[in-house]
Amino acid sequence: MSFELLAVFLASTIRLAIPLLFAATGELVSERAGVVNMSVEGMMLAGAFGGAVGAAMTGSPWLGLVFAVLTVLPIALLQSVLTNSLRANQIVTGIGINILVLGMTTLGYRALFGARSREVIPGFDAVPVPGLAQLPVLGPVFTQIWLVWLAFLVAAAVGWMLSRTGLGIVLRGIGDDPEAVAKSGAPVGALRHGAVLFTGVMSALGGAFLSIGDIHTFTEGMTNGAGYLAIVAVIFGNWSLWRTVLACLLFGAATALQFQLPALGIVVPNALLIMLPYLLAFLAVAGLVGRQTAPRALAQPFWK
Amino acid sequence: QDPLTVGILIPGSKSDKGWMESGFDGLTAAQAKYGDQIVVQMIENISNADMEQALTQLASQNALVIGVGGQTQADVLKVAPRFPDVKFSIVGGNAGVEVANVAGYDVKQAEIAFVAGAAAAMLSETGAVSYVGGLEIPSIVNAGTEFGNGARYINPDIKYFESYTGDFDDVAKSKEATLAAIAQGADIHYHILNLGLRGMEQAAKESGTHIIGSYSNYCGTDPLYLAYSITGVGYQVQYAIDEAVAGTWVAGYKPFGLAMGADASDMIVCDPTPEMTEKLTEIMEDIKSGKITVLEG
Amino acid sequence: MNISMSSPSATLARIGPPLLAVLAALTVGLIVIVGMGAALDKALLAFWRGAFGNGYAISASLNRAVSLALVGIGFVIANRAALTNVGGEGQIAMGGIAATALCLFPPIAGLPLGLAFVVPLLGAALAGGAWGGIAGVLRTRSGTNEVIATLLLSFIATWLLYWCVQSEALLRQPMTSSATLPESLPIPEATHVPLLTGSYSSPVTLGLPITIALAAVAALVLARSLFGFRLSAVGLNPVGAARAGINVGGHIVSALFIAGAFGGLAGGLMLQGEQFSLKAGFSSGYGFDGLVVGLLARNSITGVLAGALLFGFMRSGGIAMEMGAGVPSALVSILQGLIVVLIAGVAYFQDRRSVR
Amino acid sequence: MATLSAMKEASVAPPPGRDQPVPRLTMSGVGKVFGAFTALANIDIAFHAGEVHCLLGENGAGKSTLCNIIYGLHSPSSGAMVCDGVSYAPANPKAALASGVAMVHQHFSLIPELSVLDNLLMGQRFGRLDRRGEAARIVTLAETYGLSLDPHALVADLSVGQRQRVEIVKCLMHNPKILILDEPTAVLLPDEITALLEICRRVADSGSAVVMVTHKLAEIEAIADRVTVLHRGIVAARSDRPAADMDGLVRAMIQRPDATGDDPAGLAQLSTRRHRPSGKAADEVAQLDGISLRDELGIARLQDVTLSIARGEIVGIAGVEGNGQTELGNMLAGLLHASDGRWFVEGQDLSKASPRQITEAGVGIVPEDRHRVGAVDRLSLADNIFLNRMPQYSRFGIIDRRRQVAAASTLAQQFDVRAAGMGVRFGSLSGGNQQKAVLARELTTPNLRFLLAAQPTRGLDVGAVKAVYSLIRDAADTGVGVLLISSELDELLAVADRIVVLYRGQIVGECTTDASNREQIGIWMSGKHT
Ligand SMILES: Nc1ncnc2c1ncn2[C@@H]1O[C@H](COP(=O)(O)OP(=O)(O)OP(=O)(O)O)[C@@H](O)[C@H]1O
Ligand SMILES: Nc1ncnc2c1ncn2[C@@H]1O[C@H](COP(=O)(O)OP(=O)(O)OP(=O)(O)O)[C@@H](O)[C@H]1O
Ligand SMILES: [Mg+2]
Ligand SMILES: [Mg+2]
Repeated sequence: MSFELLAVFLASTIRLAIPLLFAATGELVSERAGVVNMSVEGMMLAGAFGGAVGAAMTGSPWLGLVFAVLTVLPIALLQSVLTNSLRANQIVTGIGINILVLGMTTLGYRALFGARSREVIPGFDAVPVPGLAQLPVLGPVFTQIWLVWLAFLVAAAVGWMLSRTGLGIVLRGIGDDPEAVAKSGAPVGALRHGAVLFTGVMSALGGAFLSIGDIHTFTEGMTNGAGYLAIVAVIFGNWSLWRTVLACLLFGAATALQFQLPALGIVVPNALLIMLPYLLAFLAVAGLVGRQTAPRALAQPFWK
Repeated sequence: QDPLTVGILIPGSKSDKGWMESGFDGLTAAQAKYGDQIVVQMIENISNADMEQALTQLASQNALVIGVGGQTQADVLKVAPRFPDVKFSIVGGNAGVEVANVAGYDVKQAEIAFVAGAAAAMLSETGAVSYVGGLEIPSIVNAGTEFGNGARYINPDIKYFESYTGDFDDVAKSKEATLAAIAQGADIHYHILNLGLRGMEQAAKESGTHIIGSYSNYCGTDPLYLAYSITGVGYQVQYAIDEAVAGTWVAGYKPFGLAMGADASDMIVCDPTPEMTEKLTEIMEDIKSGKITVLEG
Repeated sequence: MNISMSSPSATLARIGPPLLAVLAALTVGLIVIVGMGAALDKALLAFWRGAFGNGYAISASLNRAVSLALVGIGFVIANRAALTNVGGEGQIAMGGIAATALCLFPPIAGLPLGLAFVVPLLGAALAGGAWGGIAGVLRTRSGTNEVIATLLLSFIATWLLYWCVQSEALLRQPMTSSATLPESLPIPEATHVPLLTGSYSSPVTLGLPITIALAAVAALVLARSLFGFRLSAVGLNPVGAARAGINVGGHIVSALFIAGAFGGLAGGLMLQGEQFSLKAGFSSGYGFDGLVVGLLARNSITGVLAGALLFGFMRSGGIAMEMGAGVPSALVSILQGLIVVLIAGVAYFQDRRSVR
Repeated sequence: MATLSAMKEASVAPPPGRDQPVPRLTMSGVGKVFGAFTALANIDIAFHAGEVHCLLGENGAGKSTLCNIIYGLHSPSSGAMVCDGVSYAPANPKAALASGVAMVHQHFSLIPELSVLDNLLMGQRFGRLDRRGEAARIVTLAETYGLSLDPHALVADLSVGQRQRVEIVKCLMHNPKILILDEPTAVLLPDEITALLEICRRVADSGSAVVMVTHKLAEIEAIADRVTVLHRGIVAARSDRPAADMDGLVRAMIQRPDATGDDPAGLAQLSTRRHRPSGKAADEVAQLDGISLRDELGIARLQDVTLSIARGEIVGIAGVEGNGQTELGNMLAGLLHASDGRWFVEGQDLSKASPRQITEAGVGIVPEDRHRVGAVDRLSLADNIFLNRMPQYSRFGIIDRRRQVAAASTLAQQFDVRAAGMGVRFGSLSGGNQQKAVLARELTTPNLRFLLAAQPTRGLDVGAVKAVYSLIRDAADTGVGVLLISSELDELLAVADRIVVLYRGQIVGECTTDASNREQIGIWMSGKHT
């Protein structure tokens, strides 16, 4: 692999990993608090859609981003009320929301963009990081849209929050034993709601990254399983933040390899590369790679 | 006289900037041409398991049913015998269609890909060109191969990169595939993609490279595009309707390609030099005459 | 499960909420149709015609309902042991792969007495069952959450299928011309699941009676059999069940195996009854829709059948509505999603009493 | 128990306000209704500054419910509370903590996955934590009460006693005016109990009110300034001089509806047995041979337990709870396997047998945990009566409901299980009827030769207790060997033929059921023989 190619590969890995990273960071917080959001896929799609609509309507990707979050919040709220207030089955409601959002965005896209599909949607542009982007080989890696750096920043902040703050302790406690935390006086229900809403915001950013960050367009069902992959990254990351970040990067690399390997003349079935993340995660939960320790109360409703 | 009833099945999204949209454009053109002489029913975005039912419903209410894309072929062949009075046209159909009421129109994308390759080689400033295909299936792979052959026909030393994203509609992957080629010097990109094209556009825009479009005319409207090939998907839709309205519709396999004229298959460079035009015309003639042989597809 | 739950008012309490949810969702559907500016009467007429207009429409809906019902029945059976099988999509895919491989294995097509289509169907069920069973084994061996395992296995199977149709070494048809799509060879006629009517104008396959029979068996097994009783015990209290001499691990594996086998059979029927060649995207989301049907049914097999019919006909109607009235069939997704969300939500009011 | 009694005298200064009590918290007319069930009715009670106030009462009397109301976990259905002169109605534990009420729960509320420090800081503040500073502060606080703890240890790695210390420190961090401890000693070793009581005294001496729930009279004697006895949700007795009033308190606590005299349950009748086991070796039904068992953390729960039970003999296992009884019961039920040693019934080695094989060998099991092990609450009574014997009522895999319900109904009658019908949920039966149903199943185990009954009368009223023991004794009279595990020494003395005492997983003593052995048994149980 030549150095240029390596740099492109790294840059590509990062770009493909960022939507996952946003969503997985959000989902990690929620799962540490004991709530699985299968709806990450739907929330990302809604974020991509909201971002595109907002940017197209206002002409500003910044407002698009705001729009993305505003679009997803009601969906996250729905998920949260269903799982945390009504204690509905988390898996099933998540899948239901995904079906719902796919239908709504498809319909909405046709209603709003149908006639003018060629219009370019305003989006964020890549900006070189002063200094770093001039590096000889790795330069291209540091020419990215700012959302990329935000993703890493938020991930770091979440890592700090989980390990170093009182909020982090309580969230982790809720994921293991919500009853015990409730006895300590912390508002378990409110915190679980908050965790799901946070997942919503992060998924919105991940989705918006796809539509108005990486590519300035929206296509029907454009997340194409990225939300599920984010959940898989959390599982493969063994519910630890830095491992989840690594998992996202690894999954990004597996996808990026699909375009690097042909250039190197290496033949690996595409299907295998696409399957790789799921396969790795499966081997991990099967106990064949290390020991998995999911939060004890994961996916269990909390009855006060 | 009763209007002709036309049912059209577009398996993907009719606004995909690619094959499907091109087919839809053909339909729109025919509607403009015939006004209320034709009545159209359309359905898009159909999954594999629902295709047969959609075709059956179209066939039961229309005199002419058009399937836009080879992926409809298997189901058309299944449905057609049940509706002997309905005419079926498959846009992007292939040899081997031998049902009495089915016509298969072969788009011959490889031919024009060869010409596109030649154009790309002439337009390239870096001596490197690239191609991104969706599914890694023969017709798409053959088009890629011929694009490379065409480029080498002009410049034997040209660097050529091709890759396949496994999905005509995946924008992120086609962007990354294009960026990988750009990193190795490619400055002109050709493609057989649908929605995925938007990813390629984004990559080209970010890197200041250019695209040869493969379905629609972008000359003058989008500086990213230096040229485009006419693949004739829309033309075939129109062709099917024309023939049916005129009462001259016939079943069977029909190759389109360069031999059917400029509406079916052509290569347009937006700002050509006279030499370019001359060379491209020469190549197209040579393909028609068999002096240059290209792969099927 | 609860013997005392059979009075008319109890029955109403059971089916009332799902019914209301469906009605509410349909109302939203009407509002959307009007909101999109389509003519309501035209849209409804198209919907009606598409769903019930002719023998073909009905048959296609029934065939689709068969696939959904099978996945749904499997879901309910696993759910009896308190297991959530979300891997229907992958189990369908594995069934499709196995059925294709067997149908294309020359000696099979030559089998007499209908075995030519029965053997691949059994193979499909077995393959789907194995795929579900893996999750069961993991659950008993290392306590792996079956939701996570079946979901991951589902993705793996989906891409395995993609691989199978992409690689000539596997199931892809030989690439004789540029026309060869990435799909398997068409399966031989002898391996097709026979049509009940004998005519492709109303192509209901033998899958329908098979499914009805299996549904009856499943209902009987769940309500009256020793096995069903043990599944309940395992689901309600694994420790108590173990003390009572019930092989808890064995029942968990069996429950997920059976759920998978139903999914696999659905895959076999989809391949041998309708599609006839294996393609990427073969399962078409029926695994998730079937899971939803299973959920809607709230553990009743009759409910599964009702839900499967509802979804089966709804999609047919949706396709027709798009053609006839220009209302995108994505509306059907919206309705399905709404129904799931509403039903999962109202479940709270039904379950509140029975928890703790 | 000597240490416990000594401690009371050691408490130097009389609690402040002993003469003019300063009420920290008063409850008046407090009641709590769960659905149709009245857990507490019209409770009037005051907790004073400087006192250790014990709540006494049998299982289900409503003690925990009372504590939970004070701590804001339940809201009372009726009545009012006043805390330090102001009306007090905490909406949740946070509000209770803010008013100076802290509680150590009957079931620990620590999260084993987290460190001691994280558990202690849980829910206190959401912002950034100064871990080092907090740790130092906590160690200092703990030391002022004579407690030592390692703030960085993982709770999962701590012993039960250490965990409880963490719970207490967690309360002390709030500097509580009222400290509630719900059965804090149930799981402690004797030394740990002594230490705990000392802490309670210190907290009280600092001016707080300590409310402690317990079943253990020795503890009351040692520590209580005042006692309130709850019985079935009402105050049954109070005392300001508990040590002197002990007999009356006990009577109030265990009064059964048909209570008479010193033997309220009338168990004495049961001890006159028609057949006494011969005690010959040839008559052995079951043997435990050098059984040792470690839990998943590798901690020894049973050590070299060797025991044999003869035909018709009832062997009682006495011991403070948590000394290996649960593990012994689960092992005999086939839910755990011994790490060492073997056990036999009629010579058949069952050490590695599955629950089903154990049942087939003629072993009946009445488990300690009825809801988790003995039954499936959400199945019907009929299903639970035949939980392990459904094949008898099925043909070709299909259950013959009519035959099953008929048979269940016969058995229910025979064992006096009272229920609205065979189809009612097992979980909706009262405790006594649930237990009789389990006995009906286990005592009719085909070819029954050995019966394990673990805590068979827990939570039962007197009528039910008597019925259960009659059933067990009748079984023994037909030649079944019985191993009876109970924490009720009186019941063991009345029903068993022989008593062995389990202490820290080991058999530390064995004697007959002669009443004169009671003191010796107490010494063995307390581990003071060493
Ligand atoms: N949330 C609840 N819902 C219904 N009934 C309850 C609830 N909590 C307690 N009860 C019932 O209230 C009664 C009193 O329970 P409580 O836990 O206060 O007893 P306790 O005196 O603490 O007994 P133990 O010594 O076993 O701890 C019991 O019959 C119990 O079953
Ligand atoms: N945790 C609980 N949740 C709901 N209901 C409960 C709970 N605990 C007890 N009950 C109900 O309260 C009633 C009394 O229960 P309990 O077990 O205390 O019976 P009991 O009066 O002690 O009977 P018995 O004398 O047979 O032991 C039962 O009918 C039961 O349905
Ligand atoms: Mg209690
Ligand atoms: Mg009771």
